[in-house]
Amino acid sequence: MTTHYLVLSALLFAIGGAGVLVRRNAIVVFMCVELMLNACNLAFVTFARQHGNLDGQLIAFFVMVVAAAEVVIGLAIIVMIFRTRRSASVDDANLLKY
Amino acid sequence: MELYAPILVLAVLAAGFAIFSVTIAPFTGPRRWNRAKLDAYECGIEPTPQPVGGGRFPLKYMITAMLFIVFDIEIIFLYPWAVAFDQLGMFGLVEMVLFIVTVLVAYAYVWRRKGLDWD
Amino acid sequence: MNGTIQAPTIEYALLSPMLIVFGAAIIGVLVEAFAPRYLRKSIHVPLTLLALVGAFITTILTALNGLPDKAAAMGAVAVDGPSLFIWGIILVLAFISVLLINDDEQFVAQASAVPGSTDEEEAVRSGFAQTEVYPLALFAVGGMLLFPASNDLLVMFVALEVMSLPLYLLCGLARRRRLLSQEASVKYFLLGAFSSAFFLYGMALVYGYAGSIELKAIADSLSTVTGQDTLLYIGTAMLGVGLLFKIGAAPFQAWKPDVYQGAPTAITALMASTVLVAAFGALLRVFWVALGGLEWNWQPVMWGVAILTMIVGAVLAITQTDIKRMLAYSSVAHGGFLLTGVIAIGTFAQNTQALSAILFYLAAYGFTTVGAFAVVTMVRDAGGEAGHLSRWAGLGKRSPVLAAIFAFFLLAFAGIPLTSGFFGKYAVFAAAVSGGALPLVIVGVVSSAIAAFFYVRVIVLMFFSEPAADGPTIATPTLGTSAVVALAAAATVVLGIFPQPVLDLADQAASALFIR
Amino acid sequence: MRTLLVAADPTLADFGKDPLWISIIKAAVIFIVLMLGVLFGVWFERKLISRMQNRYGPNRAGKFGLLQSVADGLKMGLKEDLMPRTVDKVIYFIAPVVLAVPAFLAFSVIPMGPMVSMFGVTTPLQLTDLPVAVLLVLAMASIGVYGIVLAGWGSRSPYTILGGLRASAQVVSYEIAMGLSFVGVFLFAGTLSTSEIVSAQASGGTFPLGGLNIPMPSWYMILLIPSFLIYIVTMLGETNRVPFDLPEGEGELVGGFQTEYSNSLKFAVIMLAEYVNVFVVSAVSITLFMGGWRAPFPISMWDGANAGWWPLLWFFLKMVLVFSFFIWCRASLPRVRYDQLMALGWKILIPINLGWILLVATVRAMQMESANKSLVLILAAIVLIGCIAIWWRFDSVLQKRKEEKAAQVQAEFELLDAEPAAGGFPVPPLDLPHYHGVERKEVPSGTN
Amino acid sequence: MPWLSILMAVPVLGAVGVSLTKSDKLAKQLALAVSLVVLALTGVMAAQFNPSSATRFQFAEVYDWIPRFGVHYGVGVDGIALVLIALSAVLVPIVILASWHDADGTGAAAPPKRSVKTYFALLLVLEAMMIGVFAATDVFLFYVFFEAMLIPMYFMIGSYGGAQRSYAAVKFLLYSLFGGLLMLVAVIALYVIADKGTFMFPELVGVIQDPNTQKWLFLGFFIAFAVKAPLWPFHTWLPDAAAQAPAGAAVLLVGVLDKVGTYGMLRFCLELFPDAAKFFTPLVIVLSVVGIVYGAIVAIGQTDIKRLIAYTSISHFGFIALGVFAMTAHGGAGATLYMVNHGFSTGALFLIAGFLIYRRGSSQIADYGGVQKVAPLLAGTFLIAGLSGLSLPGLSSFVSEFMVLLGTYERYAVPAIIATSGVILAAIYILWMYQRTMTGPTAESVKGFTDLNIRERWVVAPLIAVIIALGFFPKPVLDVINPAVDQTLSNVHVDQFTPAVADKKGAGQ
Repeated sequence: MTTHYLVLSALLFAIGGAGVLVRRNAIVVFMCVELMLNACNLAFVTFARQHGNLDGQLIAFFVMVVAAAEVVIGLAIIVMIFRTRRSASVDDANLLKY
Repeated sequence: MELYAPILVLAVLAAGFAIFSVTIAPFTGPRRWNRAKLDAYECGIEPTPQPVGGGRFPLKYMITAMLFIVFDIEIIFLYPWAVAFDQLGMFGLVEMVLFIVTVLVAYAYVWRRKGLDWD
Repeated sequence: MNGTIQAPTIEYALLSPMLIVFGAAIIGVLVEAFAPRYLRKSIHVPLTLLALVGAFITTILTALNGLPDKAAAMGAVAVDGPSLFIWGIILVLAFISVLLINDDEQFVAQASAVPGSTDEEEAVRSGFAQTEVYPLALFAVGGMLLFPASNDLLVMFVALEVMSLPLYLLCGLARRRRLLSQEASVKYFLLGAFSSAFFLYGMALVYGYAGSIELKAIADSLSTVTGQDTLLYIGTAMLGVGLLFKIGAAPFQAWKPDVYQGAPTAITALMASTVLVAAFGALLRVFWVALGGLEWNWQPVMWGVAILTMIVGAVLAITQTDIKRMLAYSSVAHGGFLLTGVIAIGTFAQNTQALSAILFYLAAYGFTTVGAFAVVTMVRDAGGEAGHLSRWAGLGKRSPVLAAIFAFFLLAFAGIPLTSGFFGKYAVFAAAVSGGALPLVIVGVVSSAIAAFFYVRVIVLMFFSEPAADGPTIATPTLGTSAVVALAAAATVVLGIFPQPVLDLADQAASALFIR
Repeated sequence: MRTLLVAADPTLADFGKDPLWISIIKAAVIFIVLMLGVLFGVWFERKLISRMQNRYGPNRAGKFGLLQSVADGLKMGLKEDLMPRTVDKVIYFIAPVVLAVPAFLAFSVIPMGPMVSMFGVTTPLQLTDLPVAVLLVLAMASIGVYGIVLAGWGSRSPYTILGGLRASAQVVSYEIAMGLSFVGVFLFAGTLSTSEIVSAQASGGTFPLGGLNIPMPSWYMILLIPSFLIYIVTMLGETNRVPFDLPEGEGELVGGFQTEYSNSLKFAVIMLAEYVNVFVVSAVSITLFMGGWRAPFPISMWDGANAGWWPLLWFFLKMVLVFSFFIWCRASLPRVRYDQLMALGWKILIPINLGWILLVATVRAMQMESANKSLVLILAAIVLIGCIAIWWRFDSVLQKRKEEKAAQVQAEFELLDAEPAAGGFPVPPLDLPHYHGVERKEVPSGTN
Repeated sequence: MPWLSILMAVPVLGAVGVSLTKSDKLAKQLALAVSLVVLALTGVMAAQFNPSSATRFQFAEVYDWIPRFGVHYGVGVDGIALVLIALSAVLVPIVILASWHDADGTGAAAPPKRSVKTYFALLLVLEAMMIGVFAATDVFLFYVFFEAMLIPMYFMIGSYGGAQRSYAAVKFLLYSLFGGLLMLVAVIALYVIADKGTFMFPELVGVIQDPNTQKWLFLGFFIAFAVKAPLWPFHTWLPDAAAQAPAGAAVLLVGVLDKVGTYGMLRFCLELFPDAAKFFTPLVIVLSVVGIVYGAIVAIGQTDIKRLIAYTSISHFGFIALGVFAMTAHGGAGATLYMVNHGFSTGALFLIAGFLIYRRGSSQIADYGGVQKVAPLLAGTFLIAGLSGLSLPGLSSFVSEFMVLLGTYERYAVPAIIATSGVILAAIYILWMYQRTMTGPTAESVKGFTDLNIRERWVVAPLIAVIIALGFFPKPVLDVINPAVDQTLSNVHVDQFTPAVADKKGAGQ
């Protein structure tokens, strides 16, 4: 029964991961990461139901908090570099090569 | 699950109605073609071209969104605490005071940094 | 759900070091909010230092009062020997790094001002400084304290983020070469978030397997739960990815050189020393306490990772032309050496030996690193620090003392006897050998020979080649910076000649291993 | 009688038992009631507001113009449906739906009466109830925001985008205050399920002060006045009603986010959604603060008042009252400036709210026999002193700021007068260099 | 009285003093004084040494250093160590005197002026470490000195050497470091496997029984030593290092540092892993014989004086290793004696070559010719040193080389015979070099040469004296060495050794 949810979460996670790896726009990459976090939440809640204990749901709360904090900081950073570069493409970020 | 089923029923009704009326809208009314009607309305002046994706808008809104997230999270924690307050007792009070004070500190910081000013 | 909840209890005394640090950080935020600009720095610096000292003292007091036999805060935080030792290291290193941070020259005047814009000029001219650095650093340190001490995965995850997020920001605050710095922070952030997502999913899977996220419960479940092994293995792997990323073990080392180069050097010093310590604490906890019973499954992988890390770190370092990148790769290599200790798990005695070895290594390495980066901050160019190795040519002539100290640090990195690095390496390798990882040690030795090459190359550059005409100037160090260098050098010497006391301390800390 | 009352009070356990057809009936009824409610609401608003302004208001279509809104609806259906070239078609279509559906859904957890027997099935007068019912309401409210943003975004015109952004910013800002204002209620009710909150307002219990037990009012609107007042304000803000109807501020933004939705059925849906939202927030205010479907004080003397179908009456009466309050505001209040709006939401409602929550919690804690009073008092003292200290410092700063601002404005006007041509109000001659105001000195953040 | 500790402490303190002095001149004088003090102390200590006493390590001191690792500060000397310590003690003052101007930047092709103080301070530190490495009776302590020694030498070559100095320095350091790290693994493994909880050498002797383990550990140690005492094919760093180093440093490098390798073989490889040593003997013998011949032949082909001398040393180290692994009383004693003699004779060669180069500014043989006309004394001493190098009877090397060959012949006839060819080749390269540089028509560039001045005479005199003395009367040294060698061999249980088989083995290679 709960397997479907797990599969879904796995899919979401995979999609997010793929997105991080292939997409070029920092914001999109960043959203993919958030997608991965939410996939984790789904998995947590599903497992919580499987095990019949609430830990999973509780964790989901904390994950949301952390995700929120990450969003705040991440957007701050990306906006910062965007204002300097006028572009949010991670490919343009190539100063750090040896 | 049973608790949620009725909501679903209502959702079907509402969605059905909304979609229906949105879709029939073009057909109920008459058609009188006119270039001006197809432009976005800007009090009669030539509409300013909008970049694809809506272009960029003031950072201010983003900051508001961020603040909203932060406080919404705080609320997430306040509700369970409030519900279970009687069982948690002193512990709950102390911890929540610490929590709220912390949030208030951040809040004061934002305030002083003009994070809350719109001009 | 409506069952009555038992109000939990928290041992505030045991957690006091963390509480002090976090409290100070919050006060710092208030200072930012309300103190007038010209006062802030003069409030922040003492506040931060005092907080760290206070936390250190409480740590020692806790250690003196004897270790508790069970985890604190409803089993969420394990305040045991290793934790306390690691706390000690982190706090001391953080203290030193803060002395380094104290040197204004490094941080942007106003982060929000676009580089090269008039705002920036104005900000610089009116002598602003982004004093948020101090609270941020304190928050990061608090996270570092919690990270290795966390006794369940959730707390560990939260700590991981509390530790990382401020660092992401701090990386972007360099005063000079701001584009590099901002880029570093973006890269660090994206990769860091990516890896923590992996950690989280691994956590989810392990939770799915064990039905709990407490390390102890997971350890117990290994024997009871059956038929879910796939979950467990994948989960373990993903947890590993998350943790190894923080350590910068290959193949997850990509961020290290970029971030180390881009970040303000003081912050690099903070990261390079303390984060490694904290991350190893956490790694040990997860893989020894929770997954110790799974040893036979993760050990082979760890072997691979360790070997790869050592080789990659050593080999890539050779190709570097920037001093900070080189140090970054060297820290990758050192991470590999430490991993050999992590693998050397076995009997109780064996574990204690390995653990204390790792702890000692971390201490030794941390001091040397901070010192090395402190020296880097002093070698300045027109455009800021003279990162490129060629600019370091003939430094031995310009300022023999500085060059000599730096050479000494490098020798310590290379593990030449009579430096702290040697005993660190020796302890870990000895533990590994007695743990039956002899091949690993041989690889380690070979790669440290390779590593020696590029350390030596820098020394050659500094001493045996003629200084460039327009060579970098040696900034007359601030009191703080010189203190840092002096402290680090002293630590390196003392640990190199008379390591016994620290070794004893590490032994005591490791004697009881981790509490479960 | 008490016992009967309690028996009649539905609790969470009573839900989820209905057979499907009952649920369908309930849902349909709610849906229809809301639709009719909108028709009635539009007419009632126009009528009442015009009476307040000494006008007749609609009085042609049907008796008292009762059919006016029906006529309007038909008219909208027969209008031409314009769709500018530039719009993003999909979003443009979806937006009204996204706006409307959640509005209806939020109503599904509103309790309208006790257990009654409906076609032989005893069931509460409430579509359903959840352990987290109130969260559902909030969730729906915030999903509605998407509708606004999408509408503004999809129609690709500066006005709509600005309107959409403003609307969303405003709604989220007020949502926080709203959410916080509920906390007090939960502290007392100890649950998030609406039906149980209502039953919790059955009797106020007593407050032991000194020796004697003072009977407490049963409605939270009295017990938690600050929460209630804050909720009232946020309720207005949340639904973009006067005085907070910035998003469609005709003055600056034409029609705000709905500018491009010409007067057709699409617009009808949007408008419908807005009214339903108004009903939802009023229903929530009734449920959480005004004892829900329970009869108000004098009537509640009569025992039968809270049993059977009667409560429906009380509920809708309260609805009408609250709705008229909306209209009253609209008739009497001017629209606030946007910065004032945000300032009110962020700088006044939220801090007061948090402070109030702490206060309530402290009082509750004091009541607990297990409580360690001294600790509570110490905590309270610390927090209080801290807040006062900060506020005192703060206030001085704000004062300084105000003076600076005033000085600047003063300077600007002097400069204006100094410029002879610029005096030529209302329209300066075109050749005059365009006036942008004196470039004001940037006060670097945090300086005093 | 803790002689050895004092011997180590004095130079270290001296080094500190030197680095604190204000003027260069003062620094030099102080350094010289210190080294002489060390020499005197060594003499006194040597006088008190009792060769025939039962206790093997005399003047022993043992203190816990790092109990956690079972590491002690353990020092003590037997005959072998004593003579080597004496060797270094003697050489250092001479070297200091010889390299009086090396760092001044005067002289024809000398590198630009460097810090004089540093140079002499490094010299003294090096001396302390050399004494320490020979005196260490704790394997770990030995290793620590063994590695730490590299650093001062590295800086001496790198900052005060010739044109290619930094290349040579790095090569030297990395080779030795690599060997050292392999040894570190072996050291750790030794500790773990022995499981004695201590590193004290006496307690570790004969602990490792399992032959297989022995072999691996042996290799770990042996490679390190083979790199150190450049044994073919690990020798490639030596010519560069020796050629680029300033003459003084070269003397210490070839004369003493490399001895640590052969000393290590004799002391550790043999005694700790006797069976493995026996197992590997044929291999080592072959390597040393090849080294002898190869070194000699390549030396003949050299055009650079210093490189030539370096290659001769490679050949000589072949002899020493041969003697060590012959595992006969004569072989061992001869090898030990050879270490001493080689130190003096090669030292002399390097120093005098150094004087030549200091005058002419080039180390190319082709740039010289007919020196003996303008500087007879210089040429004469050079000849004596050279003859000692080719082990002319009556000069010191002869005795030791003869003993080595004799000792080897007792077990391995064929290698001994082949090795003998090394002697002939030696005659060729020494004499041919002498002929090319000193005899013949005086080259233009050599015209202005002054003969040895007072300082240089003071440098050369003692060396020549020692060479001749040991050539005629090596007995006192041998008396000190022999008991120690016998002790060593008894620990190796050579008696269980069957020459016939080994002979076949040796011949078969």
